[in-house]
Amino acid sequence: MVLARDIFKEFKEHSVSEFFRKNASMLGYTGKIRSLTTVVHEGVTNAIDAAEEAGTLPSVFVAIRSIDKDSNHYKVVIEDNASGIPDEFIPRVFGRMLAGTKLHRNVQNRGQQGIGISGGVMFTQATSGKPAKIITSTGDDDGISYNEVMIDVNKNRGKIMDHKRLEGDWRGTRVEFEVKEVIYQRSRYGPYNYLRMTAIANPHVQITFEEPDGSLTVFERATEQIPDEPKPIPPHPAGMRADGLLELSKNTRSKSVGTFLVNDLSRFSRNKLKKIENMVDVNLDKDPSKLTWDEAESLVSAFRKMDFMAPPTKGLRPIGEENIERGLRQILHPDFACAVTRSPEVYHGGIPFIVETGLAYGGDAGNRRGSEEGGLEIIRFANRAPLIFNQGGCALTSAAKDIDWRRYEVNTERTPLTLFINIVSTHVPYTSAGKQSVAEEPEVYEEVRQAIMEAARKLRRFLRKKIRRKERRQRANLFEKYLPIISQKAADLVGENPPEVEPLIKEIAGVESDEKK
Amino acid sequence: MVLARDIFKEFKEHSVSEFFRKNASMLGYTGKIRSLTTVVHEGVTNAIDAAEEAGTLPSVFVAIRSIDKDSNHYKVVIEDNASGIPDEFIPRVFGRMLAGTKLHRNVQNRGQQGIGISGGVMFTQATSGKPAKIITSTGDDDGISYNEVMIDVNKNRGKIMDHKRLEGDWRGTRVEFEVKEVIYQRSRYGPYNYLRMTAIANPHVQITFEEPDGSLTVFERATEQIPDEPKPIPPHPAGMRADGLLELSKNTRSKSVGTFLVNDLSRFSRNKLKKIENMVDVNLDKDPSKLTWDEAESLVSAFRKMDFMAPPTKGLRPIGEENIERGLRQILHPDFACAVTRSPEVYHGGIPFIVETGLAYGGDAGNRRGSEEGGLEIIRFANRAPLIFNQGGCALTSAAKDIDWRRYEVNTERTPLTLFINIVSTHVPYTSAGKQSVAEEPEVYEEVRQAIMEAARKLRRFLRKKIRRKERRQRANLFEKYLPIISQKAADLVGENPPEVEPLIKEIAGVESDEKK
Amino acid sequence: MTKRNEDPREEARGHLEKFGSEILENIKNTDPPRVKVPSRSTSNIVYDEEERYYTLADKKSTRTAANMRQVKKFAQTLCAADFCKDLITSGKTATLREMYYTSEGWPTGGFSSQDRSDRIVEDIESAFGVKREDLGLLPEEDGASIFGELVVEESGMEVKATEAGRAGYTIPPTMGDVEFVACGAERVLAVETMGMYHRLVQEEAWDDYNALVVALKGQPARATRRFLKRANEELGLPIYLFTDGDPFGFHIAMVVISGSAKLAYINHELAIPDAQFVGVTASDIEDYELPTDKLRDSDIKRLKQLLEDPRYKDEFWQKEIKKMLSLEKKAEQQAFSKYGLEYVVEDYLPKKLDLK
Amino acid sequence: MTKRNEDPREEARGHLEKFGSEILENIKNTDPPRVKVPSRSTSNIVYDEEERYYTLADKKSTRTAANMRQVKKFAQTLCAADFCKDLITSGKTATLREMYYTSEGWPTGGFSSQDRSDRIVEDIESAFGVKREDLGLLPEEDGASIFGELVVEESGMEVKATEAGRAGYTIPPTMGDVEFVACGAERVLAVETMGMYHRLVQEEAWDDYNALVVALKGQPARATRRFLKRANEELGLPIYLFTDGDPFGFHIAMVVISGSAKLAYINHELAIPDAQFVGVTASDIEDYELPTDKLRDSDIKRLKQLLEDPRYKDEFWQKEIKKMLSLEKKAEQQAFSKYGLEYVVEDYLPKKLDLK
Repeated sequence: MVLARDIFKEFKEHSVSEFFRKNASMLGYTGKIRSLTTVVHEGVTNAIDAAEEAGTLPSVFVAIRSIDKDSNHYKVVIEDNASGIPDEFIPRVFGRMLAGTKLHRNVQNRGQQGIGISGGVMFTQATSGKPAKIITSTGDDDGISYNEVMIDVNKNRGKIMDHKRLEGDWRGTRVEFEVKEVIYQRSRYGPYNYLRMTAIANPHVQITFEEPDGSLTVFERATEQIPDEPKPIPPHPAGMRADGLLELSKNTRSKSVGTFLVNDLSRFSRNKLKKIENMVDVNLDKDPSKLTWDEAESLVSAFRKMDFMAPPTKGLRPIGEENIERGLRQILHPDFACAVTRSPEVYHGGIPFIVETGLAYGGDAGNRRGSEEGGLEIIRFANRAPLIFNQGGCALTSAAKDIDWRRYEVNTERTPLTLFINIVSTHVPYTSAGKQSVAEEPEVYEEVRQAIMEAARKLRRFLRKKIRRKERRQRANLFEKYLPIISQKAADLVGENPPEVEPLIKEIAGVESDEKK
Repeated sequence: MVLARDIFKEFKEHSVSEFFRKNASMLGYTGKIRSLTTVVHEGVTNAIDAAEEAGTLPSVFVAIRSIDKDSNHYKVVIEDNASGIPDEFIPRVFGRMLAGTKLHRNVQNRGQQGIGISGGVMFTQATSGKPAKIITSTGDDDGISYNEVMIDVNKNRGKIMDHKRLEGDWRGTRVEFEVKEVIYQRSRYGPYNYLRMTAIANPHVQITFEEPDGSLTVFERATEQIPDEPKPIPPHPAGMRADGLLELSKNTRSKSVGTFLVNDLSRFSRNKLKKIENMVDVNLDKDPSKLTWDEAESLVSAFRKMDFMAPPTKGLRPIGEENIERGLRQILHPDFACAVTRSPEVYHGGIPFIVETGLAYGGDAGNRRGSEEGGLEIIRFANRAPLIFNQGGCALTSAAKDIDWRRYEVNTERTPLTLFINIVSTHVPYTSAGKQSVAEEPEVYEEVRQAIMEAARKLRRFLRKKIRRKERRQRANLFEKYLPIISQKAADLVGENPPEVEPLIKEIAGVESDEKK
Repeated sequence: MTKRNEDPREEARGHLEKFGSEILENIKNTDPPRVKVPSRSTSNIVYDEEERYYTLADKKSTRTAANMRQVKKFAQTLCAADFCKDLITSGKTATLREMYYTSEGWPTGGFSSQDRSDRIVEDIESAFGVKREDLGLLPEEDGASIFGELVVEESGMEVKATEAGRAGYTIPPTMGDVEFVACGAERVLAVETMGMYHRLVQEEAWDDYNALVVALKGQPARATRRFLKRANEELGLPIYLFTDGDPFGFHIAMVVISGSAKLAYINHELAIPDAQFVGVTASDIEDYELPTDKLRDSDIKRLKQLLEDPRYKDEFWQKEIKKMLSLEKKAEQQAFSKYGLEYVVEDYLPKKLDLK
Repeated sequence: MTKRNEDPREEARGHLEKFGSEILENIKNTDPPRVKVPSRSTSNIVYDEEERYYTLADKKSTRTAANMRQVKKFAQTLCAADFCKDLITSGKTATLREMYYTSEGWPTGGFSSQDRSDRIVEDIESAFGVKREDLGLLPEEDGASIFGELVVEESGMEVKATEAGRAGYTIPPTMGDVEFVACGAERVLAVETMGMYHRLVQEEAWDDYNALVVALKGQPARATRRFLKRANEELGLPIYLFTDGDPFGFHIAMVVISGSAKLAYINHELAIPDAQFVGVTASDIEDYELPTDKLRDSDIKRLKQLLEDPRYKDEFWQKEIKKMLSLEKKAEQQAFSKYGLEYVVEDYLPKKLDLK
């Protein structure tokens, strides 16, 4: 028999970096094509978020350069025109997981979990053994900071392997990852399609892309308007859970439970406060930090019996119908484009979200892969960032597939149609840390369905109008062709000469009797 | 324009507990049925591992008690007979993620990532607001330790909310989780099936299960033999990557690269050392901690050109053919059972694994759900722990489905057959932290296929023998019945009386002519 | 021997000419040409409890040449009418398939599929209450074979049904032109399969039973149904139907008796409400311990539909269908061969026909 | 008019009795009863270049009552042989289906499906070189309809094919018992569809062409093939085959000409290597601009198989099949109606038959 003290000699604690190093696939580093796209994704996401936070129109340069083709060895460069990063934060931004400016705030960002860019650094050192190069300048007089960064996995800390100051007058950040065990391909899953999709969903961003063969593609911006900066949103009472409320109450600056509810929750008016007073046996004057679990539970169950306004949109940053249309037109040159931005809704835990959809018909839209002629292409986004992998298990996909497209004059096998779906939220319910697929929360699924149907109805109006125009042209021809035959054959039946039919043609082609069976 | 210093004022670091609290679904807490099964799973896994580490035959008691049926409020109790836990480790074991006795060792355990049981505590406090109760004793004279534990999510630390010493002479640990937002069901996805599967794969474990309606089920052990304790295994050179080798070289006690390779890698003999000397431009006498990335890369690429013995099994703990058969017989009472334990193999990164399969035919085996009569049931395990969810995306399932079962006399819709698959490894390649589905590593997929086919061939022998036995019995009857008819009808054709046919029957039933077409 | 009234083909030609002159009238008045066609949609098909067959109710739809979606079809209808008039005038016939191909040469252009040209024919049939056979349009297939004491005249030629060979006299698609000359039989026994037909001919059952033996060859052709109808009306013979004991066999018999929904517009020319079913029943399966097949899922589904069908509402059918469902078995008419080839002729049928 | 040799049914009875006495001999000598049956498996079916039809090669398999898997079948074979002997003796016939049901009363018990009882019949046919018709076993279906100057005698009754009604004389399943009495025609024109048959009868083409017009009704029945074979051999008439221009039509013609692989054991009684194909060809589709349908995938697959088939090896077929594949179109024989109903009779066929 082995005793506890012997067993627990082995007890050890571990860092989150160590965890993700062993479970790199959870971050999207799985497969040679996908790993490369993941590196690009993390860099570009950070770049756009940073530029927006800095209030500049994002211009992003991405290059993938082949170092040694046989050994699948590439250099990935991503450069932004954002605020730059102060030296002291470099090891933490690039070398520490679960660290960032975002996780603690209830704000919508593309990045969300403070893992992404450090994951890129980790993948770099794990495959090529090289540090990531970080060249950054905040635009002040100190010039440009050149750094080589690695992660000390055991400690979850960044290590600066080299640091120099360079001359120059520039603001922004450039990262260079030297990676191995990846493959560059221009497939649906490769960086090219990733950037094309990013350009559609971010019409204010300019992306310049250099491929390994040296060819340069510029995805021009379609608008000069920077999206409004997202604001933190207090949680919404609907669907809130007791533990969430308690967690909030511990950190509030409010002095009483009553003011806490009004100040720290969305859409909780003084009016509601009066109502809830009679519904629960909780002293609303007490110090919120003294709130007990049972009190929190009774407050939450009272919330469920009340009606609240939809959560405020100020923290959410939808692309907007106009800009989605612009993005679709700029990149796909369709015959028709439309977009829908729905009102905000809440899913489980009081988390607000907005669903946006767009449809592009004709032009370069539709499923263009292989020899197929057309068909429905679904492009998915979360907070404007493309979702490329795990299409199968995603609520956005399943909502799109469950639509009866025939009702909207669409043949999913043939119609050249691209369906754009973007979910906007302070906390997108991903199914895994790979962030490629949205969980099937019932409220989310339903909103996506509604948003698709709304856009599809607009498309249907266009398609029907198109059909009607064609019909009017055919109409006159029809009567001119067939009425003389009718006249001739009726005369043949009787054995007479056919009468003059012109007056009848005039009569009918003017006022079509629309008698139905 | 916003300046960097303003942006980075917001920079913060976060705990891993906070991360998983926001992403509970990544740990399997998703859906009311699955969440309950996940709690039971984490508790039972810990219990069995603990008993085995302590060298005692595991006896696990599991109870699910309804506290308030309407509000889906249950208490889950899991009690083991293991070594108990010293007081000072309680907050760390139950209140801290990525901590445990396992993660750092290259050892096969059911649990693996040091997250599971703390996840149970977090789920408890998030749904009911209650601490988890931990009653434990190491069996020494101090009596029994009673603790109420919660997690301080922001710090990833356990907090002892209450602590008492109780009288008593007992060794073991009992945990009590009071959870809400779950449902108890006796479905394929519920705790009952989970425990039944656990009993099959762990014939040395006795499980006593009390359901909410008070009924008690005992899954008796089928063997008194505790599996050998797993040993740490050095990594295997095949498929090793440069970063893994470097990581090892930093922590070795060996003085030279040469001795490091021999001591710290599996199956790396002196002989191999001589071979590699001529293959690489690396000074094998240098201090291993001075090894450069390029040197590590050239060593690794040399490994790939060499042949190594399969990795040692001593660290892996397969159930073994005999015990799998016992488990299947004990729980399913089949007409036939067989099992296969394959030799160890290596997948990407030098990680050794073993695949085991078993087949049970007849009795309670087969897919018994609904009105169907039989058909193939697939039960999946990883290191003996049942995999219940995400059946679809799992390499074990797809390997089983890709078999052409008809070749083995099996009709997957009708034959009453249960297929048991267990993958044993120091590091099972799960597709997500939910640990319910094995990734499609090519080497793993192929081994599973081979293992299933090997077991299926045994089954086929049985089924064919069964058919042959039946045939022999029918043989004699046949000739006795039909030869007189032949005689009679031949006589009718000619118009004679039929001749005596007995001599011919004797002749033929003795020496069957097996003439073929 | 009742004589038939005036030549149906001349009558049909009259209808077509009237149609033509109405349309000429419309055109001269600058009115959109139109024609009323009884609706053949399910909702307009009703079971007439009094007549005991399916018939069309009163709903009619108006087809007009002023409707964009109908003008081409309207022109095609006139072309088809003129084509039929030419057939009648020249005394010729054509198959529906031939008309479909001929339409390639029409000024409207051809039809995209034969379905469509067939539907135009149905429109003309139901609008003017004429049969396609009288328009000169014939199905491809011949009708049934007949053996027994019957003499007919067709195209000026007399044919004796006992002297046309062992395979019997074959009902031509042009049944409308056939005249009954003489009949020595007292009843008609129509059987589902050719096998049973040859058995009855071979055993000379036609003579023993004093019957015309008719082979329906599965679901009977329109010409066969017209023959049975006319034998019943003009010759006054009772009709007996001997089919397999399965839902398909029941259906074959019932279509002869009460008509099909699909041909509701013409059932008054086809249905024989007094025809009698003497086919294999579920009770027979039990009483004779017949070799059976298991009911398939589709059989079970079909039988359950029959239970709800107004044509099967009487006690006999309800009892037999329910019994078959509970037996879960069906049997063919040839199953009586279990007791020898002659059994069906010498024992079973005489009992069913009350000859014993 | 050539007279046929001795009664084939008596000959068949002789074979069966010999079979019985051989087995009795075996039993008396305590030898396992056995019988040799030519193998009908694909590997034993060969195309006889000289005879120009499919025939069986020399491989035979021995069925023995000493083999556990064969003894029941062996007993059933004897029951079937005895059943056939009784049919011949009593001058009766039965269908294969009737035999299947009759077997329920045999001491061996019945067959699990009719396939199996049919296969026993094929065994007896090929083992002793007799046709099933001569064993008293008949297919259910009647043969083709015939119109033209032909007089036959069956069961002591004379039948004129021009006086059996417009639908013509129907070839009975018992073709073996039919004797040709007189024939005024110079050729046989066999057509695939009933529609074309009626067209030719209506336009009196049988008279113009001096031909017997025969409706094959799709893939012809065995009785029809026997009729054509005997018309060719006994009456010395050339046979012309007019089918649709599609792989199925080609196949119908070729089975008449060279026999099918499935019936290789009996093709010497059925195949007519000199019969001539005058059906719709790919060249006709082009030359006459016929209305067509697109080839389906299954058509294309079938045509490619025909290209490899030894029966289609000559230049004519290779050219036409390849042309059809490149056109990707097929056409029916009725497609000539595009030019009016009479066109096929007045223009197309006379050219093909060299009558013009």
